[in-house]
Amino acid sequence: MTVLLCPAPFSPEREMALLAQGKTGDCGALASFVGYCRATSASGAVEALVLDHYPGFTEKEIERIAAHVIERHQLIDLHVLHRVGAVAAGEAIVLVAALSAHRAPSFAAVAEMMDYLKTDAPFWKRELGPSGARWIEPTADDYARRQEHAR
Amino acid sequence: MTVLLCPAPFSPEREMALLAQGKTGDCGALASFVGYCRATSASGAVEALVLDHYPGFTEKEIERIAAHVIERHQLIDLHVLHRVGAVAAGEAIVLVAALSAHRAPSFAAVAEMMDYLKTDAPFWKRELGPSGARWIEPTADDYARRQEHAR
Amino acid sequence: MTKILFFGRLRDAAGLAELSCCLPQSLRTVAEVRQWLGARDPNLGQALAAPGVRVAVDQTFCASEQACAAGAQEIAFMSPLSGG
Amino acid sequence: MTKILFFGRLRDAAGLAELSCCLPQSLRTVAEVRQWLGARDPNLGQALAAPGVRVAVDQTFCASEQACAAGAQEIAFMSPLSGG
Repeated sequence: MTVLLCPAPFSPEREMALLAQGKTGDCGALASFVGYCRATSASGAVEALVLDHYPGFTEKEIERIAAHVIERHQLIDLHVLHRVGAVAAGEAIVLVAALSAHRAPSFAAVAEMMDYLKTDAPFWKRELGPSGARWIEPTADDYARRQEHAR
Repeated sequence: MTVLLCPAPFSPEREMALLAQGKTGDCGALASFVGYCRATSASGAVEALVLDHYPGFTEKEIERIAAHVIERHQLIDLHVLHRVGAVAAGEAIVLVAALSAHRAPSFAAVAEMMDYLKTDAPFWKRELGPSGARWIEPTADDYARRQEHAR
Repeated sequence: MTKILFFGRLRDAAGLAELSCCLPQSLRTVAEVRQWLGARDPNLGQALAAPGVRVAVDQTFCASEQACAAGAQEIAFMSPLSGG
Repeated sequence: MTKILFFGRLRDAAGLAELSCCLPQSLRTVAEVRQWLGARDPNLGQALAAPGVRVAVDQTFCASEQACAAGAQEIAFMSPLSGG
């Protein structure tokens, strides 16, 4: 398991390459997700997102969730990289990658990890645009998806 | 849309990097899946898989399925790379990557595309091991997953 | 001249991947072509009739065995497909 | 000395991200700490009582507002979390 908070831009492809290098012969599936900061949102142009976190606690909570997801889906490995601080439009915010023997558990694990990150990971997000800053909180959809995963 | 058949090994990470370079500002999500040739299977050690295809027809059918998936999930883009010929244990067989504004459609599209590839793409797979060659056909699970997607 | 292609297990059953032949004029449907091939090689006939076998005429999947095969350039018999 | 932290919208409501204070000995639960903070700043008190606010004492989430806050080194009030 890898859980990393990144105060500066990272390359999802480079991380994926490292992951693939380390994989074992019993690994048949690598599912992944990269979330990017979009240049527009429901409220207009977006220049950047600013992600606050709770140093120490945030890492610990993500590790706890990741350990739960690994066990639930019997993964070979799970990697989570998450930006903190200012993220410019177009940059990657998050990478989740799951390795497993077969495809179904890897898909389920990545989707579940993302659902947890949206509602249960200690981050607080502001969107910066021409009209100032706006807090982004989980949507009803986000909470509904989160509820689908037994804990 | 990109659909490529690869007679020689490809680097999923390199393809992902190309993809990410080309993405637009409205893209918030990149979900992907890489399938690898495992070194073991239910029937023992695996040295390689050999993938037969039907030149011309295979490309056309995958493009048809991909166009359907793009439309169904309103994707920004969809990329499919698939090996043909001999694939050594540890090498990537397939990469599917979907770009969309938000995460749910990208997850659904990658899973659906993989389900279609398992049962509807004109490939025929043999597993080569110490005891010779063995045809691999879709499992009951594969057919059940395929049935979940309306066509 | 019609090219007949066999894929997957059917290639093993036919003992070859491809053959060229002049189909008798009397054969109209895919089912008739299959029976004609089976008359020459009963084992192959049995394999072609197995569940899950799909047929494409001129690179288009046939929805049924009653699809027209007359005048076809290429008929492909395929055991269950499996990519990914 | 107890460190009190505010995250997300609560940071705006508090006008600060962090404060250090000696909590009165009489305060036993998280709910009592919240009320004490609200007595000093009613707007903040209202924000802390909003639905979705979570509290961690010494970096452990509290299951209820009746959780013990006495002797805490660090109490964090968090508006709804949202990563990803």
